Amino acid sequence: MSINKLVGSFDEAVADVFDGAIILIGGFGPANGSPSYLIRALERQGAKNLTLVGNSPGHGRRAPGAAPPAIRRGPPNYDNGGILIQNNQVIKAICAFPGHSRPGMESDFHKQLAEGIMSLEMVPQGTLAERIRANKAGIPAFFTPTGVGTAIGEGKETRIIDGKEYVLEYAIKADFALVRAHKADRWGNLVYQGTSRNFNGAMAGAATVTIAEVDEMVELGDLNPEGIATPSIYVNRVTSRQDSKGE
Amino acid sequence: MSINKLVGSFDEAVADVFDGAIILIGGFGPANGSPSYLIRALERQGAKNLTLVGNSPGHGRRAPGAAPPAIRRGPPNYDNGGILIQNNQVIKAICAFPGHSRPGMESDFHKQLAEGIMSLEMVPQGTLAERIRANKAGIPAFFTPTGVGTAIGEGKETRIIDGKEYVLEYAIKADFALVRAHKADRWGNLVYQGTSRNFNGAMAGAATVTIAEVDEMVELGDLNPEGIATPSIYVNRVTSRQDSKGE
Amino acid sequence: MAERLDEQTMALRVAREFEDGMVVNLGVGIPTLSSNYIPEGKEIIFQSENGCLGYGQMATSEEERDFNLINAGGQFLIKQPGMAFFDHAESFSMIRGGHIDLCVLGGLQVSEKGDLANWLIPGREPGAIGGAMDLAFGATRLVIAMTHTTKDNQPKILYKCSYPLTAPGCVNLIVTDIAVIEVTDDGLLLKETAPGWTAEEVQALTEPKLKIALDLKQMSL
Amino acid sequence: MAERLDEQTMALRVAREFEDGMVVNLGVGIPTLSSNYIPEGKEIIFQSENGCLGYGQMATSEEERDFNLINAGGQFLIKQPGMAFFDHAESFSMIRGGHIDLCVLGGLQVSEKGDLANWLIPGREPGAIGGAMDLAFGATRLVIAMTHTTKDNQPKILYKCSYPLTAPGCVNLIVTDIAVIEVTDDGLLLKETAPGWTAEEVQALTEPKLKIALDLKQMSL
Repeated sequence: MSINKLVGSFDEAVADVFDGAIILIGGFGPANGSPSYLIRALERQGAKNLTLVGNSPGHGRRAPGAAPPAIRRGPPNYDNGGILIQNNQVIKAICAFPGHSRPGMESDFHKQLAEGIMSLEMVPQGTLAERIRANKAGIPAFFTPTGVGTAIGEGKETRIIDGKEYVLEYAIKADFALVRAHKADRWGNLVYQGTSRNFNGAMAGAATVTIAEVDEMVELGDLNPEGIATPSIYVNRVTSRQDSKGE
Repeated sequence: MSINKLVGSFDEAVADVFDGAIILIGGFGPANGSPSYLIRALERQGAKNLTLVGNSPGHGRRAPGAAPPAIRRGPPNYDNGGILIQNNQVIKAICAFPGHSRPGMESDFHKQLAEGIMSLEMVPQGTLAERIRANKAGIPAFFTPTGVGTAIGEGKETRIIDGKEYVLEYAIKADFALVRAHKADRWGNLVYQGTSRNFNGAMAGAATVTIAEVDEMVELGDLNPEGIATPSIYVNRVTSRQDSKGE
Repeated sequence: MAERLDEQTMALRVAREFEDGMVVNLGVGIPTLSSNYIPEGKEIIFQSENGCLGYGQMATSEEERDFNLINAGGQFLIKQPGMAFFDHAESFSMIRGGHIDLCVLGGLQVSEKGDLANWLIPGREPGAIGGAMDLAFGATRLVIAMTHTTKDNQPKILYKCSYPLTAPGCVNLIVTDIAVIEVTDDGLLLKETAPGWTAEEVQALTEPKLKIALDLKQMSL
Repeated sequence: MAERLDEQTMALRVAREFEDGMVVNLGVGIPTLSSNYIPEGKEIIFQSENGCLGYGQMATSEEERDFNLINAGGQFLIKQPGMAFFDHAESFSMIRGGHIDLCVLGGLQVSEKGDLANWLIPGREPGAIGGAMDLAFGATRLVIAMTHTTKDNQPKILYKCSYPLTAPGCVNLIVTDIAVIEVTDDGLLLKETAPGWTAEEVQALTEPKLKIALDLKQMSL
């Protein structure tokens, strides 16, 4: 048998996500870095009590009837983790950017936060990226300067090393990572496009199961071995907008 | 003025290395990943009491008259940090692989170690790579499983996190990094070739001053922005075997 | 009192801080505008925390917009020679590791010790800490670009920040719509005033006592 | 007593541990040889700690040798589809982070609890710890391939290692030139003997008491 990590459908790819899972979701703002098809599959799948980890929990879909923004704000077929919040699947967000309500786009996240349905762990973006990377790299905890003397550092262990104060931060032990890439081969090597790499590149390999959503599959050997951003070892399943079923 | 990190000569590139400096030197075994020209320039420059950090302190040059090995063991123009030891410039090695004496190739490192001229800090290869990366990334210390319950962990702070024991390891605060890459542009973006990336890619940016030695300079924009292994921000000076003087 | 500077003019003044060859990270708002005013003959390498180094021009038309090419402020970038892309972990290695020469952020409050508050107004929805905290801790030099006062004319430069801190003692320079103030070990030093503004007028809108630079200048714009 | 297996035959037995799709890291010596015996129809992704994933064939002539393509054992590799290159920090993220499914290392001593000693013989020049310690701590499954005894026929499988440890309790399986032994929570379990060897003969060259597997087999080679 030859290795082939391509999964036939988006639904199949997320079928084993369990209630209470901690899920890394890549992306940054409305850029083309959100694993939208996988997120929608997870919405259909319906797992509950999820913890979402990412730059932002996401605004989800616009309220019915709300006018689209004056400027097209996202790429085609775009969705983010906010639709899982709107579907009442999420109990916690670990993020750097909770976002705000804005006209025609009330934040369900903030609503559920106010109602006590959800909780928020706010993490500086760099600490978030490093806590994700730490889990990938087998580092359970590390010291960082970020947060010392602020609300973020409160209640955390601190230590002075070489005359400077640091806080101790822990790896995020995630169960699943949903990442968006540009191309993959059957081993799971990934390349990205521009700034759509963002958290996706940091999250691939940082969970027990990493599931990638790509634009297209290429033959093994087509990706330049010097320029593979995510080596295959970090990827468990690949879904393709061209080759996997689901929508 | 436009940015141009290319330095006119190898000697100029290492001119400010000071006595007592801690120097990262890239490479792994006899592969084409040793910044040989920079090492020889540092030999000419003569700074003393250096600490060398790298996978191996290096065997240096064969004794005069010793037969070359049956199989050609290194690429053309190859040298390693061992020549600095042979030149009595080094007082300490921080490494994973001290190497051994072998016929026709007595290890000056082991000789100076036995004589008490040099000291050795043995570090597991992964811990070494991570301690180097930590300094690049502004992480002063981190926990790792490697070394618990062994001589490497002895005397180090340990802690149980989620039921597993870890040792605390510290970033290596290096003054200079000498790295070998394949191509550079004038900003200092670097690409490598195959497994010659090794410690070079981890060390670039991990010292106060990073000096790269490359095969050739290319025009800004010639390197694929998706495949730049070392972004320019990590590189202070570039030397080129084609464009810099020195040998 | 004279008019206050508009955002573009503040951005222009901020850009005077750019030195040739610097790596610069710009926060959302006025800081971002300053990339339009790079001093003649200087080459600046802009870093964006979402994984880009070496951007410059922005897309100017809908057609040029590429959803794979944005900066952290959501602006659409254009490919340019020397660019490199990387992931968030690498990006914040750059930031936390002290590789950013200059960072310009917006501010809600700055204290006389250079403490910065710029992410959370108590009583509002939880704010966005984003990358600002790592930048404030990690950048070699931090410039804050903000209006000198709140909308109801209350000082934003205070003895002590009342809002939660982004980072203590991190600010090196404050560029406002009426003044340029350096944070020194001896307190705040007024270095420049906007055209038409006196040191006394700036002081009146600033809570801590300002020292006046011997070479106090009018901002040259 | 029957003959002991030679290195190639041990390597062949080691390769039986490879399962389809596994990521495998091979130490220097016998482990490395096992890459020549990948079971028919299985695809294995080999990782080398000096920054390569997905190698396979080795260079067979001087002309094929590329000094930019070696593995950690110093063997010259050949480019093959699916390969990826990366730096040492990334490589040991893979290793420390538990992404290596199977690692095969040589051994000087193994204890009945699965402690491994393979880097330092007291009294000699300081040994080379290399990447073995991270691999021993990080690999999901660790197989040790070694001769069953020292050159003067003393056991290398001991109650307790007398040499400095590489890692405690890390070994899952020991493949020697006379036997295959699994490390279990209840001690060492003899699973296979080399052709012509009895369980008693293997026990005589092993310090701790071996449990005998109910389905004890002769190694099929």
